Amino acid sequence: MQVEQILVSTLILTTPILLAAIGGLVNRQAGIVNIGLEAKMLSGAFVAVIVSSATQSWFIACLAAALSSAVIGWMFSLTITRAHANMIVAGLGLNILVAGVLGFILSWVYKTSGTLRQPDVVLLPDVLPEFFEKIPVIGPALSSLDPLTIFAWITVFCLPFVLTNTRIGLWIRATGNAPHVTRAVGLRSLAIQDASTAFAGFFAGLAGAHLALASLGLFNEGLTAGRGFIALAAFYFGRDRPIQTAMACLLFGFLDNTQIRLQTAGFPPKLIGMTPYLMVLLALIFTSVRAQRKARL
Amino acid sequence: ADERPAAMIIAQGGLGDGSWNDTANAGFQSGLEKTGVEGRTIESADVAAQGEEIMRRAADGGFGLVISLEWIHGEPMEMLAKDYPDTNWVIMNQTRTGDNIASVVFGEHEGSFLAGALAAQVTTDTSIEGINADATIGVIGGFKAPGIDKFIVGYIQGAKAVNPDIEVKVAYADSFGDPAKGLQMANAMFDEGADIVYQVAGGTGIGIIEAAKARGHYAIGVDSDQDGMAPGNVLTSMVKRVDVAVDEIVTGYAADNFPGGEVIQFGLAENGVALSEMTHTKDKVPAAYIERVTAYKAQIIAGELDVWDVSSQGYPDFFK
Amino acid sequence: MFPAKDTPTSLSNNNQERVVFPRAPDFSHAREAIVLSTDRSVALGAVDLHKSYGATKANRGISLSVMRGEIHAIVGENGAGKSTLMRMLQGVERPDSGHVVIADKPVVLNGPAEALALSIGMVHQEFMLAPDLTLLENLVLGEEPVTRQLGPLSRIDWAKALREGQGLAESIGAQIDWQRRTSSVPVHILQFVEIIRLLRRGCNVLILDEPTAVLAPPQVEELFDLLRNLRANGTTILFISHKIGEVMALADQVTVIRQGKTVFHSTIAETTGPEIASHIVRDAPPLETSPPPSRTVTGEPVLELDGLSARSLEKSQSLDNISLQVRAGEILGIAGVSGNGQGELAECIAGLRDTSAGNIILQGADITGETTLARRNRGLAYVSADRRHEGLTTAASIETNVIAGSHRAPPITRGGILSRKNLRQEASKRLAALKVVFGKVTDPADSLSGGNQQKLVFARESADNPKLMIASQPTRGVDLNGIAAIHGLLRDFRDQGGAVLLASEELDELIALSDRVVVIFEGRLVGEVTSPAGAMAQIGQMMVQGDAA
Amino acid sequence: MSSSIASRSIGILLPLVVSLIVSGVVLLVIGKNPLDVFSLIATESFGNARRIAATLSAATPLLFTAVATAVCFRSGVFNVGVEGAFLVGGLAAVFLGFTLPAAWGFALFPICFFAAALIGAIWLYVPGILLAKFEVDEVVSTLMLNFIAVAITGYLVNGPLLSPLSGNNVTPLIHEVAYLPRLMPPSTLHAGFLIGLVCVAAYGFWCRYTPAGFEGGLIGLNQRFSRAVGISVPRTIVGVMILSGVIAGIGGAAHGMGQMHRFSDGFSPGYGFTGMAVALLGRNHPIGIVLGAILFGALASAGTTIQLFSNIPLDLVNIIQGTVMIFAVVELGRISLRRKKGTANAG
Ligand SMILES: Nc1ncnc2c1ncn2[C@@H]1O[C@H](COP(=O)(O)OP(=O)(O)OP(=O)(O)O)[C@@H](O)[C@H]1O
Ligand SMILES: Nc1ncnc2c1ncn2[C@@H]1O[C@H](COP(=O)(O)OP(=O)(O)OP(=O)(O)O)[C@@H](O)[C@H]1O
Ligand SMILES: [Mg+2]
Ligand SMILES: [Mg+2]
Repeated sequence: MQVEQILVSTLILTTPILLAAIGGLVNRQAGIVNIGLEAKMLSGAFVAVIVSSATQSWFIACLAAALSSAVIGWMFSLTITRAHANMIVAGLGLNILVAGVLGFILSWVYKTSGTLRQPDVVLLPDVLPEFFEKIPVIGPALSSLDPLTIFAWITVFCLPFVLTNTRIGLWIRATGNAPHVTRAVGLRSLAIQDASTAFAGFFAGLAGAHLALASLGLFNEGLTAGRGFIALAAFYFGRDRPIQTAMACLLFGFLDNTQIRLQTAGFPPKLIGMTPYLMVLLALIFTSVRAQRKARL
Repeated sequence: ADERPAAMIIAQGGLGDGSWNDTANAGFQSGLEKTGVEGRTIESADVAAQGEEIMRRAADGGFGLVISLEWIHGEPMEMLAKDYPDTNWVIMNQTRTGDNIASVVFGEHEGSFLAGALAAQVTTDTSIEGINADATIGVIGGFKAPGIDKFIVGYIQGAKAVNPDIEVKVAYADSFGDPAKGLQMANAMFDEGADIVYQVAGGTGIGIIEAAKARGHYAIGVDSDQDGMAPGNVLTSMVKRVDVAVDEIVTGYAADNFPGGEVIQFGLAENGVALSEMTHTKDKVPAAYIERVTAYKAQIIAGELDVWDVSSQGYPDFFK
Repeated sequence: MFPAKDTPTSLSNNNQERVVFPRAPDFSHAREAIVLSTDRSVALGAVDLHKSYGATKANRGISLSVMRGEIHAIVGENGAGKSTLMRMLQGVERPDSGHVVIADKPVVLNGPAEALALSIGMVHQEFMLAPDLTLLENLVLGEEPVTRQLGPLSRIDWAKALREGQGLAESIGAQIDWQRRTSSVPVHILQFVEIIRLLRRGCNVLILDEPTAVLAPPQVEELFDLLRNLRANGTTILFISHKIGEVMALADQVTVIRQGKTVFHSTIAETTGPEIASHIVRDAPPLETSPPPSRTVTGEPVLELDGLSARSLEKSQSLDNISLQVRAGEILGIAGVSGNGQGELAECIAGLRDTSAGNIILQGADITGETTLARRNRGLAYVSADRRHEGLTTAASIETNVIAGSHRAPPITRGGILSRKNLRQEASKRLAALKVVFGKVTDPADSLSGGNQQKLVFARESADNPKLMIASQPTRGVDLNGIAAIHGLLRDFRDQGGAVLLASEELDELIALSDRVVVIFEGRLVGEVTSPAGAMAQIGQMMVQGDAA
Repeated sequence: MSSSIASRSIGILLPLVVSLIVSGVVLLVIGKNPLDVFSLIATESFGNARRIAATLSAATPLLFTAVATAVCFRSGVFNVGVEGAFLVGGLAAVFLGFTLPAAWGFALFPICFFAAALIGAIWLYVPGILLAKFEVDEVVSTLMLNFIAVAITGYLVNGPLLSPLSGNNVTPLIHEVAYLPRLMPPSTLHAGFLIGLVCVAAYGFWCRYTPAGFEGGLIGLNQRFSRAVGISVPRTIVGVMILSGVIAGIGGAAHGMGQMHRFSDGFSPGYGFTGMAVALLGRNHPIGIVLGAILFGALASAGTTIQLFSNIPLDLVNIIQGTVMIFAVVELGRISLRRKKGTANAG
């Protein structure tokens, strides 16, 4: 019974990280490290709540969240690719800017702060029919699957194919690897990078929509709670490869989920929260040292 | 009456935290409205370091009443009160000396004691829907901090008063604004046999209440009356009348009746903390339970029962 | 200017007229004019091209006709203008005057894409391949075969791509494992992939800029076989080389460029290696070619290499068991065709490259394991072959460039404090001593002309009374006056008892300066000439063939 | 020369102008007169001596974090870990400030500052050596270390170092003798500001008048050249990282001993990151850094106090600050190019 519940909540906690990480890894494959995922998740959550309430459709809400974040991502990309902004600082700046703009909108349009509750927010539905719940162990997890979770995992498993077997996939990898080569063969490497950042925005927007609409149905300015950075840690840990990154996300989601148990076992909550970052650091050291050993041989 | 405007400095976490800052602000606004005093709330990205400058600026800028919700502003305020004897100062959750300082102290531990006592009785009564036989209840804090542990320790003490063998699961979300995580943490506690979870986690608590609703178990609300957020699934709320406190202070200030130099207790006796009316759950819970809680309340007010206060006594042995 | 009717047609203009040269190309320096054969067509050509970079006249009247289906070699000294010509033929640069001819038609090219559209492709020395992709991915990048047209989302038809790759490789007799990751593949294979990529894109004229510079001899053989196969398939090839042996072995035609002009053209059958060589260096600047008639150098050995070896990294040549001595008061020249290891040798001695065996002894002390700094403190000076990236920091000020390396020594730094005043004084002194022409000492080094940049490097390297100077390609890209000045510097240094190890690809220079010349070939020393003055042919032979036979 | 001055001032002015336009539009949308608001911000920042003092007080931590950042950026090392070093340095100084006997008096200053500098140095030595020896991408390693610093200090201040009686996560106050003196009482502007200026000046001196600074600038421009003239690139990288850690640690100590007098949750609301923007905005130049720090200090202090006089929410300040950060780094061709290559290789 407990195992089942751990499965369910790990899956749900993983989804927003996973969605953001999918975008981030594609972006990084194209050569851009996206520190601004957090901002795009937040704006996605915001748009999702408003649109869901206005249209009574979770689907339109998710789409709107994704598209609006994609546009933000695209504009953000322009400052990097065209105006040569440093991507790290610009990303940090974007996080502050978007939080500011949303706060502003909350207080001036909705006369509230921090939390936005809208009437009749439609949540993400459970996709599979109820009888799935009867299946042992994975039943509850299956029956609580929402469309975005399914979409995220489908994407994860499609992504390796897309990256290796489609033209855009090849272009993205080539651009991240050697932009001058992409340019030399006549592709528009900057536009490809912009597209990848818009893609990252799209998925970060979905991540935000999931946070807002999976079960809460409201917007809160702390909703993302650093998940954009956890996603960053995940695709660094997964070395930009979709399946590995997804596994890292699952691991981080699981860690998040088992916090309670770890806390009862005496681990301080702060230190548990630090594990993803520590893991990335260690993984980074491990791979670099190994790469150097190899080079020395 | 004092014509000068009032200022209230918002604590870390900012407006929109769904608990402390927001409740205080509600009281502030209603006080302003009632009295016609002008007032401002001030937020800062760097409240901790800039508190003193902000408060001084308010005093310099002609504000007659300066309320700070930030705990860390206690020491600087004590200093400032001397520099600005004509300004009225208010600090929360601690006692500061000065003729023109009003200290407001809440009895969260007392109210939480009652919540714990109620929960401990309910959790084994399987006749109530959504309750299992395990003597297990839970509490989730936002951060691990003394201000939060004050609630938690009172809650545990209340639960143990009813049933010394009860298990109280304690966890911290490490965030006041992460409802998604609150939801999952509450679910995890439900999985482990708890059927009632007390939330002391601001915005994160929204998720805890959602979880109770979704799972058909119970949450206990905090700060404001949250019973209506999931009618029937919020067993009760430990209402803390920060709004009343702030409202009263503003009203008193406008009426030239500022409680300078006083420590204003907002404990059980003063109705500063209390369990909610239980509008949606009254009928589910046997009256005897509520009577027992009422009895505890009387004992506490009468001084016959001491509830441990982390913020003035430090941590007790039974809690780390 | 040309008469109107001969104005090069733009690409969109479908003008079919054959190019008629308005007047005989100016070959005043050439013995033979290029004869336009009427029965064969010109695949790629140039008519009286001029191109200047600022004051440098890189090309000043180059005419060329590469006939369809032939291998045509372009040879010439460093800086003769070969690469500039290639850039114009490929549309990367526009000529100041004159025009490019493609398939018998004069054309104006606005970029390499247009050249590619006209079936002209170029393989650069820097390969345009993404290292983390597979060879196959690189092959199709930018023009992917797809199963169904869905724009960027189209699925790439890898099977078809592989068939194409294999087919093309087979047609030219190459064996390529297309699934290998590019970074794990030897250079010559990468070169094949570059060529195949161009073929796949429909190129029937290939331009190769010093294709053998990065290759080891067996790989060169593989490349040549492949190029011959290409020719047999009707592909036209224009290639640049410094190695006359290669030209003789491979080409059908040869054109020599000197100082921006075509000075000689012939079919290979009608010429000889020595004749080509004579055209490359004829009319060489009046270098002071008076090495003290076989001076006997009696100075102490300053530098001794004892069995020095180094592994190859990336695209570098490995070094194999090199032993030599440089004495005080001697210039030892290292002759060798580019890519045979002289740069690597210089780097090993300077401490910029790891050695795998052997010892480096400077003034009796074994410095093999020492840092560059320690070596410099012992009196080593290093003039890098890569002036713009290693010899200088072009973005930094002139004074910074001329002081760097001595910045920790008094009088510039005393008691841990770096005195800007002393730095400036010292800098001015150094610059004045070598008569560097500059604006202000705070201007970036980029503002200097090439010759003055190199003088600046010498000003820095010779300032601390070094005992040994490693000079690698010291006059590359330097104008005639600059060359004369730098040669003067090296001689003065030698005459004052310094030891010089001079690596140069220019034989004239080596012969003019060196007391002795050793020849390096494929990372090994293959011979020594003690009185270089009359030994040009002998040295050249060893450079190209690795022995004096 | 004159063109470089011109381009420098454009570099500093552009982000400001853009952010003023952006926030101006926002203000117009909500029906406020931007000019009124901007002039209110200006008087709240610099209107009188007290406001100037408040601005400088808010600028103080930024001086340190910006210099700590510039030391590395100038040498081509993209260290984003100043935030973490600031935190651990601050906690170390504060810890000694309340545990050592108060009777030690003024001796506490050097001890606390030294400890903070040492801890900061060790903190950034780690990514420094990883970069120099193993080519571990410093952006990620230092970013991760920031989160780790937040977690560790957060844990300590809530557990072992928690003040026994408090309503919040705070350490006890440091001994009063260890308070840095205030410069313009009653303002909180404290001696840390002067230490910050000294750091900026020392940084300027280091750049121009020390061989190490000379070398740092060179490896920032051209590593191959530096190696060829005998400069050890790894040593220089580790050196600037340590220096950065020292400055950040001292900054944390100054903040702890001058401003907060304790360590608490929210000890740094992101000074390290704002410091990065300051360094980039000031183009790593000492004067630029001072001006940039004052600008961001003014935003932080005035952005808060304008709320007393006009109902402008704090979010406006975030909008201005975010825009300035994004546009401060526009057209930094060199670093962004380096990065692109770096990330391409990092995969
Ligand atoms: N972009 C440029 N800007 C300025 N001068 C240039 C440029 N490109 C070439 N030159 C100059 O034009 C002359 C001819 O250069 P080019 O590169 O064509 O010579 P090359 O024959 O290819 O020499 P190498 O054999 O060394 O490659 C040289 O003096 C060179 O310095
Ligand atoms: N992609 C390829 N397609 C066809 N032949 C290849 C390919 N890669 C390598 N070869 C051939 O295989 C030979 C060995 O190459 P390979 O890279 O496997 O050897 P290696 O032992 O790794 O060599 P090295 O020690 O130089 O790195 C090469 O000389 C080349 O002729
Ligand atoms: Mg129970
Ligand atoms: Mg060339």
